[in-house]
Amino acid sequence: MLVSVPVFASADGPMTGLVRLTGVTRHFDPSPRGPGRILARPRPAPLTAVADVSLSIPEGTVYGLVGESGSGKSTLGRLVAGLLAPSSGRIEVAGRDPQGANAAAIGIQMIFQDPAASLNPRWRVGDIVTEPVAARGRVPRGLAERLLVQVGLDPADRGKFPRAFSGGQQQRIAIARALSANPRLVICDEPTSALDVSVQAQVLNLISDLRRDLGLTCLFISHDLAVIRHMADRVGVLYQGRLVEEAAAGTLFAAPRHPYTRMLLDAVPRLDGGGGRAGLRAGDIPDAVPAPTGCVFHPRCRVAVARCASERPALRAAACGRVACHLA
Amino acid sequence: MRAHLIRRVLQSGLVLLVVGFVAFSMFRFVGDPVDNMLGPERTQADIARLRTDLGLDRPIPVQYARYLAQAVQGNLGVSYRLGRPVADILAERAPATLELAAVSGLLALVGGVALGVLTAIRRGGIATGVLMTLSLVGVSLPTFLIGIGLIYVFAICLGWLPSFGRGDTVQIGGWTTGLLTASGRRALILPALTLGLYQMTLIMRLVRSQMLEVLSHDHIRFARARGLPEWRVLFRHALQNALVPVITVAGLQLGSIIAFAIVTETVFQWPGLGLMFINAIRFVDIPVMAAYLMLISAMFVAINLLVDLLYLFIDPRLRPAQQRSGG
Amino acid sequence: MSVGPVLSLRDVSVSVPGRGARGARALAVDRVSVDIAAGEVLGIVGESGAGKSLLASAVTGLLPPRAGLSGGEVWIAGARVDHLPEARLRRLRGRVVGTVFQDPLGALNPLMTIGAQLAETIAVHLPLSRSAARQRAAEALAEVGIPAPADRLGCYPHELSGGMRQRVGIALALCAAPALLIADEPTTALDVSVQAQILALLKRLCRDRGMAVMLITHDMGVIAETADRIAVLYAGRLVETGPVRDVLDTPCHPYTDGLVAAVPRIDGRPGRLAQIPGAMPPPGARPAGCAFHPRCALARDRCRKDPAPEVAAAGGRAACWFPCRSLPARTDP
Amino acid sequence: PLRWARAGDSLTLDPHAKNEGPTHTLAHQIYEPLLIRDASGGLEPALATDWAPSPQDPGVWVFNLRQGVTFQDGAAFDSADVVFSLNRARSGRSDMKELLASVTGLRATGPYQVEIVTEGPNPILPGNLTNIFIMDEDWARANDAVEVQNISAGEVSFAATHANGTGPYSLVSRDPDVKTVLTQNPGYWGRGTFALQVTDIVFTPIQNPATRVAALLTGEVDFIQDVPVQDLNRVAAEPGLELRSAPQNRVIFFGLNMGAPDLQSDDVEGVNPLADARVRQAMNIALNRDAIRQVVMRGQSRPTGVIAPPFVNGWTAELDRVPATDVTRAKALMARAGFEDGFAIRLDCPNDRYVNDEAICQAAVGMLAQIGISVALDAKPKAQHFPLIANGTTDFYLLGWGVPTYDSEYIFNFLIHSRDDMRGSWNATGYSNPDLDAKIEALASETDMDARNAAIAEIWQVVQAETLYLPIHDQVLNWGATAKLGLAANPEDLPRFKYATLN
Amino acid sequence: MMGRAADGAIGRGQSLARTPRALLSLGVLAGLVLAAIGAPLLAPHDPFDPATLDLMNGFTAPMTHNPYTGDLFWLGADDQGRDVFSAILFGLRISLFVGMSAVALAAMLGVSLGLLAGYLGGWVDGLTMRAADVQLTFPAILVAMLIFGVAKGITPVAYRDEMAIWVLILAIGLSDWVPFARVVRGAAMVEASRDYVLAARLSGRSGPAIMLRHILPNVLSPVLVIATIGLAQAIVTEATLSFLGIGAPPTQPSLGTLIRTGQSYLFSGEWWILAFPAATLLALALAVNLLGDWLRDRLNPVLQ
Ligand SMILES: Nc1ncnc2c1ncn2[C@@H]1O[C@H](COP(=O)(O)OP(=O)(O)OP(=O)(O)O)[C@@H](O)[C@H]1O
Ligand SMILES: Nc1ncnc2c1ncn2[C@@H]1O[C@H](COP(=O)(O)OP(=O)(O)OP(=O)(O)O)[C@@H](O)[C@H]1O
Ligand SMILES: [Mg+2]
Ligand SMILES: [Mg+2]
Repeated sequence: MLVSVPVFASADGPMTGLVRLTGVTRHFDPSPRGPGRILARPRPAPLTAVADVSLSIPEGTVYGLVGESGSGKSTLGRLVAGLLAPSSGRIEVAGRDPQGANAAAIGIQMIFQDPAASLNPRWRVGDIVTEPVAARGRVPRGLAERLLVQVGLDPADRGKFPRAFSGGQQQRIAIARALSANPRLVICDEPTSALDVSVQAQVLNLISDLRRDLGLTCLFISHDLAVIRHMADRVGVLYQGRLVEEAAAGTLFAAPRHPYTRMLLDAVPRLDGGGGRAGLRAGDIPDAVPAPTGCVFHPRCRVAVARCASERPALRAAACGRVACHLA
Repeated sequence: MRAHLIRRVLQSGLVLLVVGFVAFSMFRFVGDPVDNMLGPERTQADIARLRTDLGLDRPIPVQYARYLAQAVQGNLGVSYRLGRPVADILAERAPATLELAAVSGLLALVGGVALGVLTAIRRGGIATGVLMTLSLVGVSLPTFLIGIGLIYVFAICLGWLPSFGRGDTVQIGGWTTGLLTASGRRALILPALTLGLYQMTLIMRLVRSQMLEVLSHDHIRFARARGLPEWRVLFRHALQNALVPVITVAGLQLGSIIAFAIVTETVFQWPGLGLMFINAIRFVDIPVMAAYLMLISAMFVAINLLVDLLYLFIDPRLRPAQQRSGG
Repeated sequence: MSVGPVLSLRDVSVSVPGRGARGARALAVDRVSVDIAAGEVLGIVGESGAGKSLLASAVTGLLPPRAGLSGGEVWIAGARVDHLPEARLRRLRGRVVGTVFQDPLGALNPLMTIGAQLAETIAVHLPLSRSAARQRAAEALAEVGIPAPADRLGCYPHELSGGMRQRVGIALALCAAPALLIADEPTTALDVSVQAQILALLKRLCRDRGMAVMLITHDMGVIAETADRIAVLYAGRLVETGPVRDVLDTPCHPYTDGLVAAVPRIDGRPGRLAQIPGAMPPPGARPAGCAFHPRCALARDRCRKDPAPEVAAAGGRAACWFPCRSLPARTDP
Repeated sequence: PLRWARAGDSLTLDPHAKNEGPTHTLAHQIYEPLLIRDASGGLEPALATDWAPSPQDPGVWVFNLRQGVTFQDGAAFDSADVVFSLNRARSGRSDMKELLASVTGLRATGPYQVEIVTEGPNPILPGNLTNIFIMDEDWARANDAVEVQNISAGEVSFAATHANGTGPYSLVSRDPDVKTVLTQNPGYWGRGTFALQVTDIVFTPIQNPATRVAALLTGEVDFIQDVPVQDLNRVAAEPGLELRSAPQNRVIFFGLNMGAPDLQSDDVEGVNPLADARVRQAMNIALNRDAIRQVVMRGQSRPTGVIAPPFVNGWTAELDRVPATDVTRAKALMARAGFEDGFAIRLDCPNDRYVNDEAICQAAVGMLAQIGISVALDAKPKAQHFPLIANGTTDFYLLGWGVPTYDSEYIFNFLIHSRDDMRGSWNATGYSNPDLDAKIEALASETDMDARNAAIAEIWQVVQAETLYLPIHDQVLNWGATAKLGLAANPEDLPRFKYATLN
Repeated sequence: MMGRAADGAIGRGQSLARTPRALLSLGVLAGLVLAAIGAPLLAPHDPFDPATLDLMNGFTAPMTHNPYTGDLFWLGADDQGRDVFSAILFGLRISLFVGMSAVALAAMLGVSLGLLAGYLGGWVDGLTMRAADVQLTFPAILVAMLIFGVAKGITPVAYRDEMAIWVLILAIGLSDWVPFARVVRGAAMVEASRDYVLAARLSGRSGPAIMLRHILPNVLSPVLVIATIGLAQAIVTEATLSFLGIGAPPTQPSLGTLIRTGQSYLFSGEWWILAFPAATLLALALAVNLLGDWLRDRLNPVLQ
């Protein structure tokens, strides 16, 4: 397969990213655990969660990643954070491989979807928010309080357990923890999808403010296009582990090039009632099996032609971004 | 699939080998069989001769290898105490233990499931409280005490049931069964009760907690919301799901029923494997001990394998997908 | 079927165990009254914990173990059902009121094929033979847009994709042709593209069958796309209700207003999002007066003391002392 | 049928393959020896009607055999069978061969007369024959049972699973460790002589004492051979049940390792406290044998001062006198020996061999504690206990000794003689007295009974003076039976059901 | 499921004070433990000092005077003339000590292995679980019997008596680690997949630190339940081993040894030798089990 020469048409110029991914692929062994193993076919084909993704995130920008459930967003986030090793390809954050102890040294932090699960229920809030510092040495006095204030919580809360907080507050605690590491890169994996709209607005505003004030680089993952639209400078669309389109946020939402992106945008329900049309081929069921050949999206694509079933489109440069479609 | 089954069996075989070796080497510490095999009028020369005859002068791994080589040919050695091939003794004794284990296992399973369901759906009732407490009494008393107590009450005081043995047995092929005669069935009651009671309470408690858990699941709510009758919700939907984890535990329990038979058989003079094992320990009858442990391990491994397969049968989620849906 | 509303809730309250002292109970749903007419979709929105699910369960009396209906009346098709014995209620469930749950995998029995689950439900409600029930099951699947339905009957739930499972859930709820469908967050677990299909399906069924639908969600967009009328729940109270367009375009209650403003827009309105400070209080910890007052920029002393009155608002009603005032500024205080 | 239970089962039906009590007990119902012992230990004719040393040669015993006896399969019994059986019992694999070690030849001198040639005169030979059973030569040859079953090699021979004796009962079925059924032999020669009222016998081994007693109490068995002493009263009190008691030919005693330079299990370095005779004496008089009899044995024992039961030739009332318990004197003896503060030692004890063996040891622990000896008790199954004695790796141990030959020589050979290849194999005391050894060895060929008895008495004097062992008691044997069963207990613990009456 | 983080938890279940059964069992347990601790002060006799025993007191019935010695025993005297009440107090001490130490050993072993297996996965997990399989093939009493035999064989003869208790602890402890390991492994696997563990890794925490400081505290509640139930079981196992003749030495009897001795007097009328120790064992095991039950219910959110 031919990977077209990536052209990064961002304002920061080509190939200068804090985060750089080149041909990153990650497989998982999908054979069932437990007794099911006995009956499993000898060697099931490995599941490819992320396939041949190349991208670059310039310092100080927010890169939004959208895609449906199971498209590999979280896996990609974990790869960048060094929590998973790529099966092939290269990942560099600040010029280093983020694997192992490096992640902490570089200053990579993550904010997770389920705030309750991302806080150790048996630790006090003060200890939680200062953990990245404590892991390296002594915690300066008053650090916990300062961090809590920074995310809009009461410094007196440092002695409480996470259970005592609402979801939005818990997410603020998680953000405070990320801040205590003086991070260069924050990976937000659906930070608000477990929250209510009113609380989501609070958290999104907080993240925007901190990003602006601290100059953070952000990989922002969400399946909610509106949130991505609100947060990201540049957006990548993931479909079955592959990057099918990438462009600056304004461009992507105004003029989506890939049929999948268009379908997603059409399907989003809108307050004015103008959305909610699932642009699918009639009678078709989503969650298609991976296409064995050709374009991964062709079984669901309204505009697919014969070529789409046989030839995999390369990700090629298009106006203000890249797109992987024969027809775009 | 075949390859995996084979691998699984090989793994089990490895487990057996390790078990066998551990057992075999441990027995050397229990005592020296030669001392018990010769009468008081023996000499040092007799001892040395017997030792060589039995191969006891070789290193343990060599002895074990020899033992294994013969074991695969169905020759498990010869009992030092009874002077008969161990394989024959096992074949003779196994029916008694297996019948006892099967009946108590069945008792434990049926009783445990029934009481577990009852206490789960009658949560908070008086009968439930009494049953739950009684079940704790069951696990708080050592088996031998329960056995002796049962003998005292039902055999001596009331005179209803026999206090020992298997009663009359009938030979069917190579299998002696006590299930076909009235006295055999009567003789089975107390030992089976003694042996099954503990497992029954365990299963009952497990079923209860599983039932309670499953009853709180969404699909039960949905079943009710569809207007299914309550009995159907309880027994078809809830119980079926509650029983899935019970299978593992029941499998493990069946293994330990066979092991606990040692105590029960001692108390009731039940002529099975456990009694044989205890006698073998007293006499340092290494071939019998080794064979018994291997047999127990083999049964256990087989039960485990069976449980795994049963899981596949019961829980479709564990089966490899035949046809993954899609469009 | 009578001409009146299919479902009518009158001052329905649901109590749950409070957090504090023993025996104290708190109202998680507090005197809520709504009607749904045949062929109408009523959308119920509100934050997590607002009492949406409890309200829905109260309709068929399937409240969770420690929650209980503590007041009000439930009328279905002109008959009062809230005090019926369990056996009578059971005949209602599935037959008159169908229910769809949020988590399509968790709501199906993992050990039974979907065909068996459909068949048993049909057999309970309709006098059909085994084969006829099976036949009917396949039809039910076809109706919700599952291709090759007869082949799917032998599938186990885990073998289906999320969207398919939710279709099966809907088929199960509809197989006895109920007059009312209660859909508790039927699409929250699904992707947008699938969500759009399911919502379209619900709308179609509602239209074709003249069925009344109670659609519960926390997503304003879903309501905007699907519902005819909207009811906004806050802390167990109905704060605003009315035709969906009216309410969304000109919200009267400050809470509705805040909710609408806090939603990020896909058509791009860069800058900060409007946000409602604080969080919704749990039952039992609800403040006196209007429950929303601690988060409300318009709150006055009166709001802190006295419960908000219900007033007529754009096409519907709102419970507020100061309805339809525009808020000073939609940013943080 | 008469349902009979005891703790252990017979190990084989081959009458010469195992020299062991329960094995012989079953064999005695089916097979017969030339002569048997009566209730007082005297010899009684069985298949031999009379016997005497040959007038011509003191090294030859002449046995006249009973006529008109048939085996259970109908074959006639004659001298050829006796010669065959005794030769079989002497053969290499036989477990009985030591008893016939002095025999050098056998001849049939008539159809009903046999001569046994011994290596020099052997006055006690008849006493060794009471458990040597007679088989039918033709039956054995026809069934490939000429050779004794090689039990340790795991051989199962025809004779091990089938039986054909001249005895009162013949084998119906046998399931080892489970059940053995016997029925009366219609052609038995003793018809008319013996009661023979028990027509069928079902024998079941029941190990657990509580279960065994329960079986008797519930009437599931009619006769049990070993009633736990604590249940004697219960059995006696039960209507329809009776106890049958007899003094047993078995003495229980402690052994002391006096020979080792230092003991492993004590707490004094470099010295063996047991080497000091005063310590041994102190221990001897610290034991309260009466209390043991009364509490531990519930009266079912006969305290003794010598390690020989009264049945044994050489036993005297003088030797038997029980040393009086005297803690004060014992303490004084300890002090004189330099152990006024006592010492610590381990006591090895079996827990499944003798009546209340472990309890006896426990009682001794308490009594020795009174004179400052702190005893750590290590009780274990006999299979682990006896090797300690056989290997001499115990310092202080409990042992019981039965004397099948009813003669002191047997005791001396095993328990007193220095440990060597031939003798002293159960002497774990480390005692070695070459003079005494010579005297013991001489007993074997002493034909003059008086001189022999004198020598025995002399040896006993030395043994008693040394306090080699601490004798406790002779066991009393208790059988429990339905009152209907008329059968007296005998010191051999050997019920012979042909004597039994039923009413 | 996508349940948005619901505010606050639902009721935390009944507290101890609200469940009389749990309260009662706690009281019984506390009483028994105190009695065991205070045994040297409470017991009228020292049953472990053979010098104070008078064999003639053997089989004295409860609350009667022995005809020979005139001594009176509240709960009677056993076959050795030992005061049953004192023997129970001291036996309780040994039973509790053996049970608690065995459970502590099993828990330590099982928790460490389970933690390693659950967190590290891979071959560590495979090996541990195979070991657990092998262990399960030998049911507890068999393991205990084997270990007991081996330990007796390899400990120097002179130390056997002191060793007996430790061997017992070792035997029961080693045969009981599997449930701990399994539960901890499962819980650790769940916890290890939680995001807070990822966050800790990103904070630069090392593996051992994550296991000990993050995962361990979160898997301890089921361990507590297993430990309580395991304690009851260990006490009963000890009694069973004693019945089979391989328990605590008769000169330093545990409850199990007392019951073993006593059961031979069931038919002979000296019921007190069996009945009182058995009742004590029952009370102890029942109290512990009831407490374990309550703990399980309380720690299980489903049953709330
Ligand atoms: N540890 C793992 N082992 C096996 N498969 C995995 C693992 N993690 C992820 N996968 C699989 O990889 C694919 C991508 O998963 P991933 O979690 O990255 O998706 P996602 O886009 O984040 O989805 P969601 O929106 O549901 O969070 C899925 O099919 C998932 O099942
Ligand atoms: N069985 C119960 N016992 C105690 N409190 C309960 C129970 N069920 C619900 N509650 C409480 O009642 C309130 C309303 O719950 P409900 O489930 O109706 O909310 P919801 O609006 O459906 O929220 P979500 O959007 O999260 O589903 C919540 O605060 C919840 O904690
Ligand atoms: Mg994800
Ligand atoms: Mg809800």
